[in-house]
Amino acid sequence: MRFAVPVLLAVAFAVRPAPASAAPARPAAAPATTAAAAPTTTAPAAPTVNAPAPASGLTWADVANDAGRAVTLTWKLSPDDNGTGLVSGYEIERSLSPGGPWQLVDSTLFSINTRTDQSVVRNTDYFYRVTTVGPGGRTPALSVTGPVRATSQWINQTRWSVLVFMVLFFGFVLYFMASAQSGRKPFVRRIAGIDAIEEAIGRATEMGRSVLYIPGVQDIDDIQTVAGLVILESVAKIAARYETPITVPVSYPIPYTIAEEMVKSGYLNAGKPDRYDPNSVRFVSPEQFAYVAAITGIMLRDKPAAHIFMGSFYAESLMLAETGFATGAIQVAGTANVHQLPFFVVACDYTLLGEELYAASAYLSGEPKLVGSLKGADLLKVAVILVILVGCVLETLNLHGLSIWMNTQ
Amino acid sequence: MNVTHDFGLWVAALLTLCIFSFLYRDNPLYKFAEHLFVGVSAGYYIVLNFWTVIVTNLWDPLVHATRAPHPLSAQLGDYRLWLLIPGALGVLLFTRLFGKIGWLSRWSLAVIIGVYAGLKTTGFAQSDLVAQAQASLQPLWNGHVWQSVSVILFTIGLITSLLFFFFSREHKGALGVASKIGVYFLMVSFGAGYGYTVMSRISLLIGRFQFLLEDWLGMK
Amino acid sequence: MNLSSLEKLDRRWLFLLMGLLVLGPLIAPIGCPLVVTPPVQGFYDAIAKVPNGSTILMSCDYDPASRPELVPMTKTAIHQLMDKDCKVVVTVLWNGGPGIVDQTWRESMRDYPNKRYGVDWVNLGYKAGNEAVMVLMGQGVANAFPVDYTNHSTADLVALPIMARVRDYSSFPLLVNISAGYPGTKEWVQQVQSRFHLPMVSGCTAVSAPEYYPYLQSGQLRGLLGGMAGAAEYEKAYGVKGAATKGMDAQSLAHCFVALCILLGNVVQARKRTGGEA
Amino acid sequence: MILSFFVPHQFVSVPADFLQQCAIIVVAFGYVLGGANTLRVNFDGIYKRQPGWPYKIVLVVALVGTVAAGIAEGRNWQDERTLSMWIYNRLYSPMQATMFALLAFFIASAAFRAFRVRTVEAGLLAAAALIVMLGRVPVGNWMTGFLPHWAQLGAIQDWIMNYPQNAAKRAILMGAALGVMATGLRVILGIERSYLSGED
Repeated sequence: MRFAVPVLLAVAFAVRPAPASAAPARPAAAPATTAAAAPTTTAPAAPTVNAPAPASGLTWADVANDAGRAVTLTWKLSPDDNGTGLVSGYEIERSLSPGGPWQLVDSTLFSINTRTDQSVVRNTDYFYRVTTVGPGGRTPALSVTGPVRATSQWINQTRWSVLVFMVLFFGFVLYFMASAQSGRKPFVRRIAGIDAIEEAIGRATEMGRSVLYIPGVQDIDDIQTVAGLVILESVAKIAARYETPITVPVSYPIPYTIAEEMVKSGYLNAGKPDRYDPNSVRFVSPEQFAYVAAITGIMLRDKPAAHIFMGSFYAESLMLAETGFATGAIQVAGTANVHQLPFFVVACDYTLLGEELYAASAYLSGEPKLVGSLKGADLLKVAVILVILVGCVLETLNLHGLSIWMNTQ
Repeated sequence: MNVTHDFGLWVAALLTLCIFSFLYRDNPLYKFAEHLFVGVSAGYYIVLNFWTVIVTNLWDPLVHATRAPHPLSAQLGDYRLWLLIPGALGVLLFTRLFGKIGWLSRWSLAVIIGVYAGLKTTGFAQSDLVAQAQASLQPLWNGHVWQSVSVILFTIGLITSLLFFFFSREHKGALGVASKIGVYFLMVSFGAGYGYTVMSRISLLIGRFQFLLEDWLGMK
Repeated sequence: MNLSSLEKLDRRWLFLLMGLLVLGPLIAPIGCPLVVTPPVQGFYDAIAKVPNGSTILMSCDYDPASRPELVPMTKTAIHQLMDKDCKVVVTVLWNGGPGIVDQTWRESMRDYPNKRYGVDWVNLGYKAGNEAVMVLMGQGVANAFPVDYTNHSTADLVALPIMARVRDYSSFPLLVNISAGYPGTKEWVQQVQSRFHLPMVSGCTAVSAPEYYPYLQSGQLRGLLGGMAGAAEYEKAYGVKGAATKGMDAQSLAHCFVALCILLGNVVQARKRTGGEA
Repeated sequence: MILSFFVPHQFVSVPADFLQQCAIIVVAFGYVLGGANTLRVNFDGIYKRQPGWPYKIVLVVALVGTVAAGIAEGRNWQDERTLSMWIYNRLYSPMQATMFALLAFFIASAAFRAFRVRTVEAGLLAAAALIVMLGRVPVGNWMTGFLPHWAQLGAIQDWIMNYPQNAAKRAILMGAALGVMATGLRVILGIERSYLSGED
């Protein structure tokens, strides 16, 4: 199944201009003096306190970059809202016609003059009014604002920079993949950690012991797990070639199903499908520490000679690596979780750092197309470095345009 | 000392000790706790997914949809009968249990992987690439000598560390020097990361000991 | 000392030492040197400066997961307030919190047999709604919390006479917030401190402390306790050796021990190298 | 999914959200497969009397018991007094917390063994670990209390975390983001040669 990314990208450019967002509000009709007299009818509860003067100047703006789900309302505070306690807050009411009926949608405390109504239906005309509430009573604004309408936008304006970087990246990668396919094999430097994987499996074979492969403790929604599973296929292939048993305990069910397929296909690719053991891949438990308990159990009881950790790891990294070290096995780890790298670096023989984990499958397979994608990533790295250098210089010169353009939401 | 009479606390405390016994060596007590833990936690996740996803996100909305006036009119967060599609994909997963038609489950897997690959690609491009690069655009000179030196050092560290991850060129010459400096920064970072974590790990141990001493043995 | 035996040291000796170093201070505190830092002194002083007998609002926004860090500082704060004869109104904005908060209070109040629930303190329990609750309390504390944790009506001044002293935020000269995250200190500062200018102090977990330093600098927080270290310094300022001091002793010893492990490992290494060359 | 990131319009955002819902639901179905595998592997072991088979009975009983209790107790299985919550509070969480606490011990043994200064890199590693670790407890500041403020361990610790540590961390994050994008692209285009792309 292929997903048609180029088509998706093409659609992304079919941009319509966003509608002009802020419409001018109607001018507030009354000065405060006339208003103060009006609402005495509403609340005679506290005879010594007058009802507050009304708020005025209610304006609205469609919330940008959404699918038409919200409207932001702003008003001018009541002149009585000056900390004397005459105003306790405001109520925002909404209606489908300028004459009501009015429905309360939100309220605020005093001294606040803005609210976002997130309960609107897209492309519907509304009318709003704001009512000032105080101990002396309630005073509706003398005017109604509307029609107010929330609309969808076709492009998120704040994400242009991300789009540019993505298009650049996809362009680089596709270019290098095409050029690799036409026969120019791109160069890749040696990555010691990845070479160590084969070495570790070789040693397990010499010792007549098994290989333990851990594809991380996260579910499939973490791309590190995907990377770990892709590497598993190559590892299973090497293990099959050496006829060394491999054990793969997996934490989550979907990665478990995929891991099973990967190991099977690895054995198939090595030409030894009959040697595949259906019990080699096991589902354990999504609970991180139960999973660790089970793995340390396997390490101590089955004594595999090679431990390969590839994927997303959290606090358990040190526990796995230290227990593994005590059994004397060769350990190769790879993760992109920055906080766990120190523990792997300290306790394992080889560690793949961050991006190296993602590069491993391309490196192991040696397939030109995959290697081409590494080269594409390298080129984007150069671009990012240039942007950082230029950006720092611009910032030093007090020019903030680039930084603002890259500020996304 | 005022040892608790609560049966549950005793169970919890004894299991705690069973797991601590692993520090001495692998032993039957630890093995018991380990297998119990795996069984209980796997069971807990199955129940959790049953009630919070299958029932809440699939069954209830479907029952609701059959009573709704327009069973196929979907809107955000309310997909009505369209939810039969993921239901069917979920059931397709079970074909794996029956050898021959097992390939059908790959459709379901393809949907999952496709969705998350797409989601994460853009998510990371924004939060970890563009946003991080944006945060690195700092004025290299702001009038304070020490702060400016720090920022310049930061920028050098960032760029050289990035160059360490350069795959398509041999690390020789200028690139070799830069990536070597990058490695130094990475090492300082790893050491600092290690030291930084010590505190929270010790706190956890203190928490466990406090549980044993106070809740179980009743020492205040 | 024979270093070659250190070279082959069974790591279980390290485990044992580590365990003892953490366990020891928890049973018998040794009192490692502590310096009371300005944010902690600020916390202590803010409470000390409140007139004796005033009514204080204390929001305990955490659940059992943060117990080692936040319960000790809660206890010390309770003691400092009760020594000053203050009346305290307790609220909880975390779902899992009321149980542990109530337990903490009842344990601490055993030291004050003359103080009575409903007269000297009240636990209003948990209320869902995060910032909305804070805003609602501005219109009246009893509005936001119609009943207390023990299901007494907050309007019933016979059962809860303390509520006669409480109207809204203007009834309190100080807000004490103990927070483990959201909702917590940040929200109290934004929704309440900055709007009602209610003086405020905060105790929080070590992880979230850096996020609140700006509020300290701007004066919006009069004081800040960060994690177990903050709680231990507060205990020192108050003059007791409580759970946090013990915990901090254990913490310090363990850190020194890990540092020693690194140094020892290097001594072994250096000796091996010179020994090999000789 | 990629499109939906840039285009907030409902024609895109609603199907994208729907696909995400689909993925969540299908993943939940996967738990049945996982449970089935656990039962099969363990029954196999018990039947063949593999070493440690009695423990496998513990595992199976714990698994089946937890699921049975959780399903039987219905929608309110997470109420305060259910058997499920007892299992969670008295079995699950103490064991989880204790496993987590074991890390404190491993942190010491790894420190003894692994921070040996053989190269410049290893020296930087060990020095940074020492400074940050001691700078975070009061003892560290007490030991260097005679120095001016900027030279105290706490201040140096802050500086290391904010500058060199942060720089390298950011570089790893950015590199990893590129790795994610590359892997995502390879999977989506179906060139990650294997089964993942749905080709045999």
